[in-house]
Formats: sequence, structure tokens, C-alpha cells
Amino acid sequence: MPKRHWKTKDILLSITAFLIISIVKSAAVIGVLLTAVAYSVWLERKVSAHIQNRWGPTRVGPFGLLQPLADGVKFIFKEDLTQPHVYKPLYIAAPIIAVVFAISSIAVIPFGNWVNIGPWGTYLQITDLNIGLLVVLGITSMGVYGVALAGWSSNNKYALLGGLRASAQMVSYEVSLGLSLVGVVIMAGSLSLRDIVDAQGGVFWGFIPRWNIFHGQTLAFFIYMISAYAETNRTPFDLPEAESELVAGYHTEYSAMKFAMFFMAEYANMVTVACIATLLFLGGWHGPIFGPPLLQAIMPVIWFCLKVFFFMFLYVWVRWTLPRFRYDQLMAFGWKVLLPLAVANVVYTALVVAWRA
Amino acid sequence: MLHLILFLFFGLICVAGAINLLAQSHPINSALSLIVVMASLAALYLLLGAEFVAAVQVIVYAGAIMVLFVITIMLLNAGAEERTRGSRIATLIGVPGVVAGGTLVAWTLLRRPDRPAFAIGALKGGPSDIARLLFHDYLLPFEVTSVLILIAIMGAVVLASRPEAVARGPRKDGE
Amino acid sequence: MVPLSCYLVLSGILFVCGVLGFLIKRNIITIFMSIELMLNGVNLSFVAFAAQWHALSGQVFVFFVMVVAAAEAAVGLAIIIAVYRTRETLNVDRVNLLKL
Amino acid sequence: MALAPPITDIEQLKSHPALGRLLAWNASAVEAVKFDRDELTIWIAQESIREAATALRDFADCPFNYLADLTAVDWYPSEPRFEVVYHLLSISRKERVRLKARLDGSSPAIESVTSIWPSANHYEREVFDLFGIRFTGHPNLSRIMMPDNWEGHPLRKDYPVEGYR
Amino acid sequence: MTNLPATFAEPGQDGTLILNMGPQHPSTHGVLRLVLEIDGETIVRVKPEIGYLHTGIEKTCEAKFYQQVVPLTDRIDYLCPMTNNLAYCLAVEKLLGLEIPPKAQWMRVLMNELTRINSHLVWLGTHAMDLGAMTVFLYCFREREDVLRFFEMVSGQRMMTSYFRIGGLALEPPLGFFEKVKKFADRFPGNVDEYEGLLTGNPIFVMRTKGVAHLSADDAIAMGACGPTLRGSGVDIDLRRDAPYTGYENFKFNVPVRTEGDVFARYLCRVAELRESIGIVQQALAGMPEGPVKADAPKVVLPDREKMKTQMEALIYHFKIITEGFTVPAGEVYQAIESPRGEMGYYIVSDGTAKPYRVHMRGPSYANLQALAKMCEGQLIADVVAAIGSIDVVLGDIDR
Repeated sequence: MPKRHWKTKDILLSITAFLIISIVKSAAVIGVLLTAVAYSVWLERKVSAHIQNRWGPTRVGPFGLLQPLADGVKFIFKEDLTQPHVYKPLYIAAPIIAVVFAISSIAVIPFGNWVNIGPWGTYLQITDLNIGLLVVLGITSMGVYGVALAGWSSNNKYALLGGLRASAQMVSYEVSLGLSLVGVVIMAGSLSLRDIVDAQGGVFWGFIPRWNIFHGQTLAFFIYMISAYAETNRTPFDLPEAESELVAGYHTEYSAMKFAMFFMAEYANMVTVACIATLLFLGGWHGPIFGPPLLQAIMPVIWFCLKVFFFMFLYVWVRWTLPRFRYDQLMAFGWKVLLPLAVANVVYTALVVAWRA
Repeated sequence: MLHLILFLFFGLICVAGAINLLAQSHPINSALSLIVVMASLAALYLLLGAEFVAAVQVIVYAGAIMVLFVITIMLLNAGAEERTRGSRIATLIGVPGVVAGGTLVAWTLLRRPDRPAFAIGALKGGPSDIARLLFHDYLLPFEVTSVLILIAIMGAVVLASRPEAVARGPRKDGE
Repeated sequence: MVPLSCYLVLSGILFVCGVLGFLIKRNIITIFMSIELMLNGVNLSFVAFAAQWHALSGQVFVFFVMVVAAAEAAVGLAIIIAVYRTRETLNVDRVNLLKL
Repeated sequence: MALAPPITDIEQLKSHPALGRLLAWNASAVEAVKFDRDELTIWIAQESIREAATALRDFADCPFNYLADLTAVDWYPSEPRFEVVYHLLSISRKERVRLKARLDGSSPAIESVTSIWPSANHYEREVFDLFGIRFTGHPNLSRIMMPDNWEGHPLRKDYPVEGYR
Repeated sequence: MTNLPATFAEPGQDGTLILNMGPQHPSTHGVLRLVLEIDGETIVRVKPEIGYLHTGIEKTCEAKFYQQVVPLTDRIDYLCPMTNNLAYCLAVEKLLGLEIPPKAQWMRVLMNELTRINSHLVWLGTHAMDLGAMTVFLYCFREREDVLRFFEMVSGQRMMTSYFRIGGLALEPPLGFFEKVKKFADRFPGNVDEYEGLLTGNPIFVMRTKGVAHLSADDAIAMGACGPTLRGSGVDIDLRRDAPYTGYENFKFNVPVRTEGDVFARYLCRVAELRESIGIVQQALAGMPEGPVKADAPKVVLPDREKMKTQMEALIYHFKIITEGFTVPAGEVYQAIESPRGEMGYYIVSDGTAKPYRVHMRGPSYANLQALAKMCEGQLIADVVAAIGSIDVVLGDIDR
């Protein structure tokens, strides 16, 4: 939003307009996000099936496209079991915490540039903060409570071990995750996601896009992806819910909608990670623009979505290819490999930027 | 106006969280109310224009330090607090004393309020300004704290790791 | 428009709550959390003063406090774990002897 | 097609390493011997089973270091009622031998061989569970297959097949 | 006493936690229950609790005619029915002194090796799935499906085959069977390459398995481990080679042995065995002799259907075998064969009647399970899962 000077007489009007636009944007983004979450489950099932010589969901709708709907209905109507020995307030709060923090980080993620719809114009983003990246990090760092409290309040040893593993793992990998982003921040000179994307416009030698991944941050990209996989508890880092050891880890005791909330949180986190990776390393909505004006207008969003889809696909691909780490190996990898590499990347980027300046 | 509403809102949450911390007997509830306090403090920092501090408050305090507390509580499987007779003097003299002192300070402050009304975002606490201060004017303290935290990490590792002899103590033999 | 004193009073309330927790709680972890609460109260007044005098140094101080708090939490919790291992209690009244 | 008749003469079988070793060690403990269908069976006096087992395991030429199987047979109603059967294998020489010890039916007990072959642990528990034969010196002689509160020992021939009524 | 699995401490002793793994747990392969005593995530002690599947097959055998026991043997180790059939049939044939014709022997070898492939595929899939690599599981089951189809072709059953009978086979293999097996045998090494591509070279898989759940050769022998578990610890023993049965002396194959004694070594042994087995299948197909598949022993072997309808004698024998069984000379045998999991032994005591006096099955998993406790001490919880996978337990085999 461009800067406005608030005056007392039109303050009410502008607040109303601001509220309406914000609510519409929020509703649209949340709607899209939840649909994306539902369909990433479908995508996961379909891709994994094809990796494994299976068909995946085919019964509900064409290509099983209505499967997420059926799953949702199933989750709602399933009996919601609450074991007698759980610590009830936290047991109920944990999935809510998980899903709320997973979804709310989408608020600062930009999907595209400024658009004009009739007389109104807006950024394709719920809100643009100049510390957007930090907000995302802060919100995702709060997500660990959902997992940890679920494990603790279930009053189950498997769940407790899962919760402990999850919290230790997420706190550890957050360090290298945060450090891997510092290089990008140094290059862009801003913490605003919009500025970071804007800094990646243009091309080298006419054909290589000036995305950060091609612009000295390749190492950071891989560190980010690995840490992000660990942060979202996905294979090969899915130890908190390693079904072969801990049955289902922190959500062993959950059923019905509460279980579905953890599921939603996991996939929403994946979407967030994919969005951040796209924005920070793959140039966000930048990409070749062509075609008729209407197409040109929505082209950036399409590019953004394609890149996010690529990351979601990568997630699924990795999950169904790799085995799982062991817990000590995971910790050693995070602290002894990723962290030094991330620090080295920060130092290197800082030196290069200082030398160029 | 908006500022006042938001201040009251988050301030009340803050106070409620702090009092809940005292009232709860189970440490995990106390920890969660402390997280609430910290999150609403972050909101207050935003009101004061210190947005970077607010973000760091959430990431470091709520996201890392309190996770440590929660992990410790989970790890030690701490149950509800048992009520024991603590130091009588602390309770009998300390509590009224502290409350009285606090009231006195509050009364002093509110009696003659200076009214430097500042609006939302009046002060730029952006990352670049903070960075300039931190890496220019306060470089030495910054480096000293980095050494401090390194030492703290090493100390924590040494303290928390158990000697091998304890873990594999001798036991009766035979199945 | 909120005057500085309101922030200071809020900060004071938090600090007092922390002190009270320190005095009346018997669980060592909760006592430790009370200390964090006091630090948070102080941080608030730092930020409020920084806003009042338009000086960012106050905010920088908050960072230092946070770093110290983080270091303190790490060491303190490690000590608590070590104590719990030998005493098997978290009640400070049962940890009042230097020897076992 | 026709089966060769079993050889029960100790003198004819002396060339077999296990029997040779046992005779050299303590000939009086060898109660009987049978070579039937290419398999050698040696009956050992039940009180010396542990020493015999040790002697076979520590036999330098052909160490019977692998306890392939341990089970029992119930010859109810004849006495001695039980036979505990040990199948030994020499990993290096690929020789097999079967040791047997006869036990009385009244309160069957025999020395445990867990200290010689630790693998006997579960086998002896199983025999105890299903036949009720006690193994003295076993570190944890408890039921393994049946529930802990089960009555009777199912593989005994006098166990009612349809359960206690 | 050093080799014994040490005691189980009282719960909470030394600040340890008792974790009940099983009997319903995703990776205990059936109803195995392991009581783990853990310190953090480190295993202090493992105590297997078994018996949840105990159905008393040994007792049931005593009430059946000799030929009626064959279907029971399928149900012991339900992943390798044919090897169980074979061990039992060999034992009874040894008691009877019965020679079986060469074609039946070669068919037995062929089916036996297919069974080994079947069992190893299930092992490989579940082992990989325990370590988080689920795709391998489905790949393995794709090939296992082919093997099960072969079982169905010869016996009409996919799992409980009962194809080997006392005195030979139940039926001639159907037309086109050998061609189909040949096609499979030609394709299969490529599939093994595929599995290995996903696992052997995968750094995470190697990290999870190398040096994990180590078992020295001495410990392995002392704890009675057998089969690939023993060979993975460097003990070179394979009954197919060392005590050849049913014509294995006519086949050339290597016995893979690894000396490392860890999960990875056992994995490599079994994968190498997959390749050796398919080699044996190829040899069996190439040299399959002609002739009958049943021994010429009318008192023991059921007559062909055709003869039964045309010859009076055959009808009488059929009637007698079915109604009163056949008597077996008194005596006892212990017949061991190399099942996919190790030494599968049948100890049968005959008292000269038509029913076995005592049948004891020496299950390889039962023996390997004892080694599990030894392997797991000092490892992490995740390693227990890898160790269970590496010894390839089948609970039907343990509990019987």
C-alpha cells in the first residue's frame, strides 16, 4: 500500500476501506491456502503412487480429484477420541496452536506485484512488513509448541519421545535455516520479502535469470531446503513421527479433526517453506512475460505458483525416495555440517558484498 | 485512540499472563502463560515502533528460550508443584513489601504523568538502524556477548551431559 | 496516545509479578521463569524509554538483555537438569543442602 | 528303500568324533548310543549332562559350539518318562550329534546348559513351559509361550487336549 | 555368563524409562513385543516377550496323520511355506527311507529358491520401510507378486501352498510354467539392481545400517543365530552346501559371507543371496529332468487321480492312506534345511504308528530373536528397528 497521511476526517473511511480490502485479501489467501493444503495431500498421494507403480486415489471424482473433500468429510465425521489420561486443555490446544501458526505465516507472503482492480489497487499480499522475513521465522518458530505440547499432553511415551525429538530438532535446524537466509538478506539489503524479490529482477548475459540461486546463493539454497525439510518434519527428517519407531510420534493419540489439524499444519508449513524458497531463491514471481494483456497481468502469479508447485513436488519426490535419518545422525548433521556451512556462506556473501561496494 | 485501545488490550493480556504464571501450579501452564506474556510484549514493542525488537522477541524469547523451558519440563516430567513451607520471612515480609513498593512506584509515575504522546510507528526501529548501532557504536559489547553465549553453551553442554559411569551403572546379572 | 508512564507502570507490574513468583513459587523451573518475567518487564521499560527519547540505544540494550537471558536459560536449565538427576526433585526447599 | 538297521554297539561307533571324545572324557556317563538313519544319538546320564556338554564344546578337534536345538519328548506312561534332546552342531567340521538325557516323571529337573550355550536360554524356557521340566541354574526360568498364569504343560502326553474342564 | 542378555531392571531404576514396543507396533513385524529399557533414546536392555501367536502346532501334529501335518507346516513361517514343507517332507522321507524321483527333487530346489526370493523380498521391503524408505517396499512386492503367482500356478494357493508332499510333489507343474519362471528369472537381476540403487548406495541408508547392531562371530554362534544373521557375522555355513539335501549338490552357487556383523552386512548377504537364488533357479530350469514327480511307493504316496479311477489297487491304497494313514518305522530324525532365515529343523519321533509321536520345529527366527537382545544393547531406539529388520523375524516361526 502506498503511504497515506492519516487525517481525522477521512480516517474512518480509510479504515473501513483498509479493513474491507484486508478482509477480502485474507479470506482469498486463506481460501487458496487451505485448498492448496488439501490438494497437496492429493498431490502427495498421486505422485507417490506413480513413483511406486500404483494408481493412487481414483474413485472420488476424475483422477480422484475430489478425494481431499472426501477425506475432509471423513475427518469431520470420525469419532473424536480423547483418552482419559491426557492433559485435556493442552491436548485440545496443541493441534489448534499448530494449525494457527502454520497458516498465519502466509500473511506476509507476497504472491505478485501491484494490481489494479477498477479504482482500487493493492499488492497481492495480505500485508507488507519491512521485517516480513523475520515475521515468518518468528511465526514458524512458534509452531514447535503445537508439536511439543501434543507430545507432552498425550501422556504417552511414544508421543512424549516424538514431542521431545520434534522440539529439539526444530530448534536446532532453525539456527541453520535462519543463517542460510542471511546471505540473501545481505544481498538484498532488506528484510522485506517484496524488496528481496525485487532485487532479483533481470537476467545475466541475457538468459540466466538473476535469481539468488544463480547469484552466489546456491549453497544457501540447499542449506535452506535441507533445514526446511527438517523444520517441517518431512522425510528424511520425519523422526518426530517416525512410524517405525514411535508409532506416530506426537500425534499417536490424536484422531478425527484434531489429527487432521496436524496434517493441515504440516502441509501448510510445506506451502510456506515452498513460498519462502520461491521468494528468496527462485526470484518469486519473476519470469518471462508474454501474451495478451490479461495473461500478462496474471503471468507473475502463474510463475509464482509454478515455482511453489515445483517445491511441493520436490518434497513429495524426496519423501518417497529417501530413508529416514537416525536421531543422533540428524542432530550431528544439523550442528556439524549445516551450521558451519551456513556460517561460511554468510561470511562469504558478506565479503563479496563488501568487496563490491 | 487506537494506540490506547491496543495498549490496554495487550497490556491486560500481559498482566493476566503474569498473574496466571503465579497462579498456576503446574510448570507447563506457567511456561505457556509466560509465552503469552512475551507474545503480547512483542505486540507492545510494535506499538512503540520497535519492530525489529518485536520480531527478535518472538524468535528468541518465545521461539527459543521458552522452548528450552518446555523441553526441560517435558524431559524432567515435572509434575504439579508441591506446596512446602518455604522461607516464612520471604513470604511474610517480601510479598507485602514488593506489592507496597510496586504500588508506590506506580503511584509516583501516574501522579504526574508526562504526556509525550507518541503515535504508532513514530520511531523507526528498523533493522538497518539497529544494525548501524549494533555493529558501530556497540561493537565491543556485541562481541563480548557473543563470547558470553559461547561460554554459556559450553557450560550447558558440560553440565547437562551425564558421566558415562552413571549411565551404565553396575547391575545385578542374570536374566 | 499513551503516556510513557503507562508503559513504565506495566513494566513495573510485570517486574513485581516476577519478584512475587520468585518469592512464593517453590518449583525451581517456575522460579526461573519468574526471573525471565522480570527481565521482560525491564525490557519493556527500555523500549519505552527508547521511544520516549528517540534514541535507539535503548532497543540495542534489549538485545543484550536477551542474549544474557538466553545464556542464563541455557546454563540455568542445565543446572536444573543436573540437580534433578542427583536430588530427583524440583522443589527448592528440598535442595537446600549443599550435600546429598 | 530299505532302512539299514540301527547300530547300537559302542565299539563300532568309536570313530565318530563326538562319541570318541565323550568316551575319552568319561565312559561311564555314556549310557547308550544309537546310529540310525545317519544320525548319532548318545544317551548321557542326566546328572553329568552339563559336564558332557562342556566337554563337547571345548573339544579342540571338533568343537560342538553350536546348539542347534533343545527340546524334550514325553514317553508317558513309561519311566523314565522324559527325554531331553540336544542337537549339537560343529560349525567348523559340520558334524552333528544328538545328546539325550532321561528324566523321571515325578519331578523332572536337569541342569541348565545356558552357561555353555547361551542360546539354550529360550529353548529351556520353552521346554519348561510346555513340558514342565525344570532346568536348575537357568537365569530366568519362566513361561515363554503360554501366559504366566497358565495351568499345566500342554505338550505332556497326559495334558487334556481339550483343556481343563 | 557374559553372553547372557543381562537383567531387566525394575522400571525407573537408574532413571530409565520402560518402553513397550509391541505387540501392536508398526515395525515389530507381527505380534512381537519388545520391552525396552531406555535411557533417553539409548537402549539399556531389550527383553523380547513372545507367545502371542502360540497356537500349539507341535501338539496339533501329534493328533494328525503324517500327511495331514504338511498343511500345518505352511502356517509356521508363513513367508516361506515351501521350505517348511520341504523340511517336514524330507524328515518323514528320511524316517521312511524313501527315495524321490529326480524331477521332484529339481522342482523342489526350484520352488525352494523361489520361496527364498519371495521371503527375502518381503524382508527387503519391510526392512527398508522400517528405515523410512517406503518405495522399496512396493517395488519388492511387485516382484513378490510374480513369485506368488508361480506358487498359485503349481499349487492353487498363493501363500499356504502345501505343494511338497511326502514322496514328491502334489501335482505336475502346469503347462507354460517353466517359460514364465524363465522370463521372471531373466528379468529379476535388473530388479535387484533397482533395489540396490535405492538402498546400497544411499548415504542415509548406509548411515542407518553400517556399524549398527553389531554381532561378533563368537556372539552369533553363542546366541544360536543362524542363516544370514550368522553369515553376516562372518561364519561361513550354509546347509545347502554343507549338508546338501534334495539334490542341492548338483547346483553351483556361492554362499555370501560378510565379516562386519552389522545390519549392513546382513543386508548385503541377503541381497547377494537373492542373486544367487535366481542363479540356482536358472540352473534348475536349464537342467530340469523328465520323469514322474512322485515316488513309486503306493503305500505312502497317493495315487494319481486317473489310476484311482481305473485300477482297483490304487483305489484301495487311496482309501487306506486317507482313512488310516501310513505307518512309519519307529525312530527319530532331525532334518535341517537352509530356510531363508536360517536353519529350519524338524525333529520327528515316530513310534511306528500312522501319527507322529512328537514333532518339534526348530525355527530360525526363534534362534535369531535371542541374538536381537545382544545386538541392541547400547544402541538407539531407531537401531532396534533396524536390528529387528536385519534378523528378519517371522512371528509365526517363533511362536508356532
